[in-house]
Amino acid sequence: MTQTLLFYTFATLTAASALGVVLSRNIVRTATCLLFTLLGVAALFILLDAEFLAAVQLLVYAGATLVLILFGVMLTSKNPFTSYQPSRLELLLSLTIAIIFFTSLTAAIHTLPSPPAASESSYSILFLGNALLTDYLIPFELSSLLLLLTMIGAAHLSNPRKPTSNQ
Amino acid sequence: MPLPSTLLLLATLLPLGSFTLLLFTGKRLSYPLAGIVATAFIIASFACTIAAMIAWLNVTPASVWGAGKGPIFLSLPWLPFSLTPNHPSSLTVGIYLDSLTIALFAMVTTVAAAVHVFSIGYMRHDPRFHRYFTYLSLFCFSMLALLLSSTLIELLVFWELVGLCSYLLIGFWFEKRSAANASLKAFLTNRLGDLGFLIGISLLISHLGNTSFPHLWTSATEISPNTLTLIGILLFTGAIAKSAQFPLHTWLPDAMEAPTPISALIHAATMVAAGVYLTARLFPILTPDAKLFIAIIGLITLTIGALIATAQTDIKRILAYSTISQLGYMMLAIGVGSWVGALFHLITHAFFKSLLFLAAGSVIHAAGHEQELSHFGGLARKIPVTAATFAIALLAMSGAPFFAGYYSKELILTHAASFSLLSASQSAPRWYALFFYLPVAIAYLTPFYMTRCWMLTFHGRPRNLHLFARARETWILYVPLILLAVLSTWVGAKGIGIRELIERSITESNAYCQSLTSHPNFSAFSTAWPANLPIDQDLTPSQQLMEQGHMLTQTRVAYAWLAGILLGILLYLRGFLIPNLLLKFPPLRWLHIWLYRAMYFDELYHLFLVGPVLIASHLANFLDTHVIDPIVNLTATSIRSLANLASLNDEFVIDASATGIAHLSQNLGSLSRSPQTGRIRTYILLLFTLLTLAIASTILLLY
Amino acid sequence: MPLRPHLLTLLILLPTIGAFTVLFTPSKRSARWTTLSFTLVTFALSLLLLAFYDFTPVSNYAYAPAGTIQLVQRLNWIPVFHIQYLVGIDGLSLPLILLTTFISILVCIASWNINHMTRGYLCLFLLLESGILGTFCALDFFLFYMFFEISLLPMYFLIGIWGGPRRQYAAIKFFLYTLVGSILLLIVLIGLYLFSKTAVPGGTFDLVQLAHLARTGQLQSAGLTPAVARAFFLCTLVALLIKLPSIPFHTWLPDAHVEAPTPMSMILAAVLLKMGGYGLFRVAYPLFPTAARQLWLLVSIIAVISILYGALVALAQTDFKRLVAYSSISNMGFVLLGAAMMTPASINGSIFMMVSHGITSALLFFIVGLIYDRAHHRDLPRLGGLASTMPVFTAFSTLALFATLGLPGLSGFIGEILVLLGSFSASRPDSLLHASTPAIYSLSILACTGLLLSAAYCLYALQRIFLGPPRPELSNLPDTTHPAELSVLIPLTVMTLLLGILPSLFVFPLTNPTVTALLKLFS
Amino acid sequence: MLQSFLPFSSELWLIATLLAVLIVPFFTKHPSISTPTVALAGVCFAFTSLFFTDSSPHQYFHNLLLTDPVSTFWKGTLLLFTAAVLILWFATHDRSHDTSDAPEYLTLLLGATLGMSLMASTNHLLMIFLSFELASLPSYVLAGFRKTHRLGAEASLKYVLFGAASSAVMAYGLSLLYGLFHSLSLPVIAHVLAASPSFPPLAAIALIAVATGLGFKIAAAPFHLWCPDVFEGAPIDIAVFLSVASKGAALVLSLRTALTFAAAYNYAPTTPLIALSTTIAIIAAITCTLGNTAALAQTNIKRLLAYSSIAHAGYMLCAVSILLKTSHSAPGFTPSIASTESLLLYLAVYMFMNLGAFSVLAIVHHHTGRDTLDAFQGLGRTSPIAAGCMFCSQISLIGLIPFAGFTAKLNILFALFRAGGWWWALIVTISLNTVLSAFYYFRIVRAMYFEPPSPPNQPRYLGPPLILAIALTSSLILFSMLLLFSPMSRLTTHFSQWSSLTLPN
Amino acid sequence: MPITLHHYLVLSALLFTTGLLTILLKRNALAILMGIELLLNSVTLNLVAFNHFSPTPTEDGQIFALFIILIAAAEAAIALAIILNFYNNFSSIDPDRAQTLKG
Repeated sequence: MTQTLLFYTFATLTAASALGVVLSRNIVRTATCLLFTLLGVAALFILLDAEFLAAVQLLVYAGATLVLILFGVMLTSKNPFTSYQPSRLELLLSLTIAIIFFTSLTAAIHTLPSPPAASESSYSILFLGNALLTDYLIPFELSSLLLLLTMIGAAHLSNPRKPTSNQ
Repeated sequence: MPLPSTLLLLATLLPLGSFTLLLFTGKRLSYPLAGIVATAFIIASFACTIAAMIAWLNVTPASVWGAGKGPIFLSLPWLPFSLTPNHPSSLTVGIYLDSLTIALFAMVTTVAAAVHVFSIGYMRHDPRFHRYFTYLSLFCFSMLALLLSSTLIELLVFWELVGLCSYLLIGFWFEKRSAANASLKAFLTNRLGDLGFLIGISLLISHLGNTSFPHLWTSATEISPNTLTLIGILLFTGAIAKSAQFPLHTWLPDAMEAPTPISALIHAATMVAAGVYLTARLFPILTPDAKLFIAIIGLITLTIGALIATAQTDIKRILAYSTISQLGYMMLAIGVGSWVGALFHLITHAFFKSLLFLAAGSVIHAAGHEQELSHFGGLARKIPVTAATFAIALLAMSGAPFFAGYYSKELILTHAASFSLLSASQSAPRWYALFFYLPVAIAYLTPFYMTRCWMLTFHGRPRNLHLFARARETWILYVPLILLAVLSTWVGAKGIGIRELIERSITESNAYCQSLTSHPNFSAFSTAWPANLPIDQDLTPSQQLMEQGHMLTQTRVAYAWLAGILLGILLYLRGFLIPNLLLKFPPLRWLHIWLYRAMYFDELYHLFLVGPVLIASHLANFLDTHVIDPIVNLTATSIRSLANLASLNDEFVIDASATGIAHLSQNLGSLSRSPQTGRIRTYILLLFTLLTLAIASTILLLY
Repeated sequence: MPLRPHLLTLLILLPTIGAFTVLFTPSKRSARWTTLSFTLVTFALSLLLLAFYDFTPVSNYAYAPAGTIQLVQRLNWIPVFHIQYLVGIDGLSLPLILLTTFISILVCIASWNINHMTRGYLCLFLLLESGILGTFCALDFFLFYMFFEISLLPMYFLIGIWGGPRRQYAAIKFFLYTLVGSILLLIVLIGLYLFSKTAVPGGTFDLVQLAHLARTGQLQSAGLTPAVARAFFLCTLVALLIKLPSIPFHTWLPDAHVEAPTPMSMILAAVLLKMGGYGLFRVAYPLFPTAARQLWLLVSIIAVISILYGALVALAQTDFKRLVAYSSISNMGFVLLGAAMMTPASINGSIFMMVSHGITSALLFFIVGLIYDRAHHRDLPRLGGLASTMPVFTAFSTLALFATLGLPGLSGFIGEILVLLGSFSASRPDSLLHASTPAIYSLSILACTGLLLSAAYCLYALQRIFLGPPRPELSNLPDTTHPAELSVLIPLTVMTLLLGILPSLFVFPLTNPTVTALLKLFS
Repeated sequence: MLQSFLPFSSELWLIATLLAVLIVPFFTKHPSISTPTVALAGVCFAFTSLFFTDSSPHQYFHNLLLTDPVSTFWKGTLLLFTAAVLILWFATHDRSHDTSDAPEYLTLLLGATLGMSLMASTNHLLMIFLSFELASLPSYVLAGFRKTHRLGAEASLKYVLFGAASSAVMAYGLSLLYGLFHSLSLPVIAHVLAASPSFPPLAAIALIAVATGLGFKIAAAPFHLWCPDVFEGAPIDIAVFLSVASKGAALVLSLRTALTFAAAYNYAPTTPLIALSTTIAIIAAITCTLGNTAALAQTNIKRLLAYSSIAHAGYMLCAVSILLKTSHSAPGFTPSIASTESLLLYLAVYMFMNLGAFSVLAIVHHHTGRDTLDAFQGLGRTSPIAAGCMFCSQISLIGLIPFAGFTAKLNILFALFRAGGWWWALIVTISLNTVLSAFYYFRIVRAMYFEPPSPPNQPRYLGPPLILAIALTSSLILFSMLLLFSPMSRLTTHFSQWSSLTLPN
Repeated sequence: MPITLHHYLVLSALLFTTGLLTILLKRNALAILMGIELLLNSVTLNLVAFNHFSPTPTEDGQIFALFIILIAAAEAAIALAIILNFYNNFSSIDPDRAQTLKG
């Protein structure tokens, strides 16, 4: 019961703030709403017995990615509170797409046979860590490479002082 | 190779040699050398012909060929050809030589020699003198080869070659637009006829495989009579064009643009008679229906030719129409079964008509290339030899006794008479009588218009004094006239035994025609007997009927020549005075205009044949440049517009949905240049739209 | 190394070698002479072929000694697909090879006054000759296709760079049309190969073998059902009709001709078009004889329409070159008709027609070029009276035009008459087409009408250009007495006459056994 | 464990090179020369190592990675191509006043190469996504590598936004696949799906989502929109890199995915398989038609080649669509072999065609500073060798005999023919498109040969010798491919053996 | 009513949809980036939920989710750098300003 209640609470939080992301016209507000969405998802992860992921979600997403984006907002916008108004037709079209998308997705989800509620899994961080360093060593290492590349790439692009001259 | 054939082959090839010689050296041979060379060659050719004739007539009894014995028939494969995969054979060329060939060779070489001599005088001031003789030699070769041909294909080759020469010579003075046009017309008209000829040959070959005359005669029975009728008519189409028969006669008067000696040789004596020759050669395989057709065509032709001739004022055109009319007589003769008559008339006509033309040429030469009768008058005083020879020819043509035309025309009319008697006795339709009475009527008309021509040219007061003053004649012009004048009399018809020669030809080829005459379907082949009438008996007119016909002819036409000439003299005694009075009378005037304009045949052709073809041609051209090409190019165009669409779709289609259909409809054109292009958001919008659509449709499908 | 087995390869390669040699010549002059000598040697080689050729082969569509196809050289090229380098000649290809090498010499002479990028021009021209010779020699379908395509590119450039004002349009039009054709051919090629795979282990591209597979029904049992065969036949037909060209795929031709430089017009009309006609007898008919027999009516209707339509359009032209181009369409209609009727005479006639048209059209286009060189235009209404100033030229032109209209004694007549005789005899009960007599007769008669129309446009042109009063602005044009001009005009004229008078001297002894062999194959 | 690394020595070489490139500049005086040399050497070593590795079908690292001849072939092609791109970059790269860009550029390029090579050797969902991103992320940066270049910035923005969105969609699809089948291994998923009596709608959605991601990478029809913009904005060497490497990797991956499902269904004409195959075929048809038609109107050659690359991706997708065997198929026809060999051959040939075309473009750009059609005017006279190479590439791109493009297209047509049935429609489409494409390729040819140089008295030029060498080599290879048809064909047939089509052990 | 997989999936679908809407409706590159983060969040939610309700004892889903988070972060970093670069060139982060490349 608590589970249910918690689920609905966090689900509502997530959904509402996600809608906030869409609806808010101000980029900073959008970012704030996104933060709440991320927090809600993290909470849901806990409900799904994925505490480690929840932590990662909080640390990486809320802590790093979002802050990064906010920095981006600060760097790029002279007036961070400028808002854009989508045109009416654009709005209509997007909404139609969204509704159709959501409807068909839910319809599809409902054809899925509902699996029995999972028993308490024997899940632990240890298990996850083990998997990462054994079975999933390769992706793990590759991701480090990916991050390296990301770093180099981002550094190259955002270093304004370095002259570029290729052609 | 038997001697006569060798000699005739030599006679044929001599002009070819002359042609080759003149072709390459003609330019260097100044006047009159080119003419003399050509003349020498043709005279040599004439000599060969005479030698061949002698050899032909004096054969040993043991010989299989010779006069009255059999033809010389040689053939060589020319084109390997097979009708079906399993029957390889080949188209052959060769020589078919019988008495008829000899007779015609003699005629052609004689007239040609006369014309050559005449031409040296006539063409002396022409800058292309050598070219004239080059063409002339080529013509002589083609004409002689045509006569020597043993197969229809070979005949067709030379048939077209003489057409080519005719084309070249009609357009000899090509600087004159009218000459150029006339040559075009002549060639095309002949080509039209040749089309039928070609189709006929093709049909024959597709049935028989070989078109040599003996083969045709022996195996024509393999073809069904109806097809054979069709083939006969188709083959005759060639003759219609070449011999200027109705309805393809209109080229001949225009062909008078050619130098006059050419008219004498080609358009009076030889080439135009080739049609008659062809029809005569085909005679055995012509079905009665085909002959009926031929007879009717001949009948029409002889009538309209004579009628139109009465109203013409150009001396050469009068002669041209008279030629048409005379050729009509020959065709009629073939139609009614007077094989000998037709060929006999062919030869006599060749003599007197070439004489007429040469005399006219002499007149024209004397008159400084003036041909209109209205400029002549009284020329008999200045060019008496010409006037006299013209008169002889006139008499010959009118059928005055002791002149050449008398014998041949009488023969034709006798046959026509006996045919109409026969048809009357066999209860054929009434109009069959026309086969006799119309030629008879025209026999009255012929002397009239010829006399008209003579009177207006040679008699009376000169109407153009300037012209009259300069007129004169030279020996080189009148020597050939005299020669031909001699031949236009009794000498030409009886003296050299032409008729006998022709009659022998029948016996020579009879061996081949056995199957035709004995075949049940093909009996009664000798006259134009319609197939739908019952055949009671042998339809070859009996001796008795022939005599009746002879009597009839004697009574009806014996003095026709006199009547016609007298009428002509009376009417034209005072030049144009009396006729002009008569023409005040409207029906006569209308008739005169109608005939003067040659019954409007040219106009009709323009309306119904030339016009439509030209229209079709321009239509096709329009179609090609404005329809077919665009349709094919449409692919390119549509691809290009597709390209615009496709390259636009990035911004166009999506923007339209994004920024509104209204915007789209307002300025569709400027949309492509719209600033809102290349937008990444529209790309993503499209991405999600398609994704959504795909998912939604899949869900709908799977439910 | 014995020459004989490599003769054909040498023949095909020689112009290519020449093409590369020309690129390294020091001057334009030497380039020209090099080209000329290469074309001459190629011609000599082709004459050598004639010497090696057995004129009385066994009339079977098979390799010598069992059949007509001789001097065969066979090498494995792409063993994966059983594609061979397979060349050989028979009576079908040899006349066209001779024609090609002969015309090439004259084209080379006619190109003497090309001064713009001469080396490139001559190089491309020699490559083109190689391509054409390859097409005529190839007996492997793939090889045939390859040469068929390869010959496109040089022509594209030759028209596009050295052509008239609208050369780019004409070049791309030419290219795209023929490209469409070759793609259709490619589809057939692949399809047939795959069907042959069922019949023969590994499949085959060997045209002769394929023809025999088609004949024995092995292809049909391999899945080439009559419907598919018909579709394939139509694809092939369209590919070849584009090349031929025939209504309604002809519109590239007038443009290509009008824009192409004179020598290229010559080779285009004289030889390139023949690849289409050759393809009919080498590919379309032997591989799909049944389909061809079923579709004879369609083919012959196209042919007859081509004859009449081409002639009618030619009649309405005012540009002399366009007129000649349309006359080509009309003439090639006879080739198609001959093929459609499938009788010995008609097919012999078709081949003869190709050779003859090759000669007369080259002559005509050269004449057009001479007029253009002198008068600087080809507009019929603005020409006239040339006969009085240029008698020698007039003589040649008259002969060429009369050959085109099919005057007996000149080469055009033989082809036409044979095709017509053949098509009439197709109505015989023992012919291959079991078709109704009226249909055959009416088609043949309509085709005959084309002769009248061809006479009309030829004489019309003759009259417009040469007859009539001489025009003052054209009065001082020099006559064609230059040796270079005569050296093109005279050989062509002599050939026209020779073929017309003695048709059995050159072509028939070659073609007849082959045609017999082909017909054995069809029946 | 270590043994398992051996088959991936080429990847290891790439990683090592990547790291070396970062370090080398600190030790040399002329980093602008030494780093590219090191990179080139590394790529060459990687390429060479392929010859010593076992390419027989095997799965490694708990089925995360696999080797099979197809992946080996692809890696070989890719590495060769990367080497060429490196040379191209090196030759056009202005080394005079900028030295410090090289390591970044090379690292990113090698990283993307690594991603692309891994894309071909996995059938594990996680690895698919990871390698996908490993290939994508550096490419985003590379597209806008010239920072001050407005077009580059625009291109990379478009690329990253579109790419991120599509990869997110793909990730969603992958998550659904995992959820539905409780496995990350593609063959397992395929077999469970094939064994299940019904087809769950979510699976369809998942597949569509995955297809979106792949479609983005291939730049297949509805997802191609980014492609021309990015190619036009990106440097030439990156444009050519993306046009072949990125598309090729995605195509190989698509083929692997599609064939895995087809194998699970035993290539039988069942409804899901028919639907899959038809969808791919339709996308292929639309892609090539769209690419070709859009290319017709282009005057910028880079953009034109971008559209042409879309069209060629369409041709290759035609090969991918051969997934099943019907009653119309030729006897002895194996769909997997047929589609694979035709795809591989086309890829290899396409690489050379694009290298030729782009390198000539680079020469022209280097000389004139433009990459529009008018820069090519009169090239036949100003730079005959470059023009000749361009001509070879163009004719080959059209697919005309005697060039390799014909061979490649012929192979696809062969495969389609053998498949029979409604693949006829694709044959017709390809044929029509070939004609269509001739229109615009010939515009270049026409500009080069039929038109005078645009400043009339342009001096003759050769271009940087290295690029010319690439162009010449490509042209020569293209030209000789018809002669090498047999070995090439044998090679591709040899490399057309799949591993992942069977269940993992 | 117990919370089943469906609840999570629907929530995830909702998240995806909002992310989609964000991408579509914002004319700001950064907001679009946020939308993409939303999409990826829905993916991780999906994966974790599937993993939770999975009958098999493995933790593949969570691992996958972990990598997704990681990749999302990397992608965000790259995207931000690119957006900054764009901003440096165009003085705006409105993606609609990027219209030089078209046609």
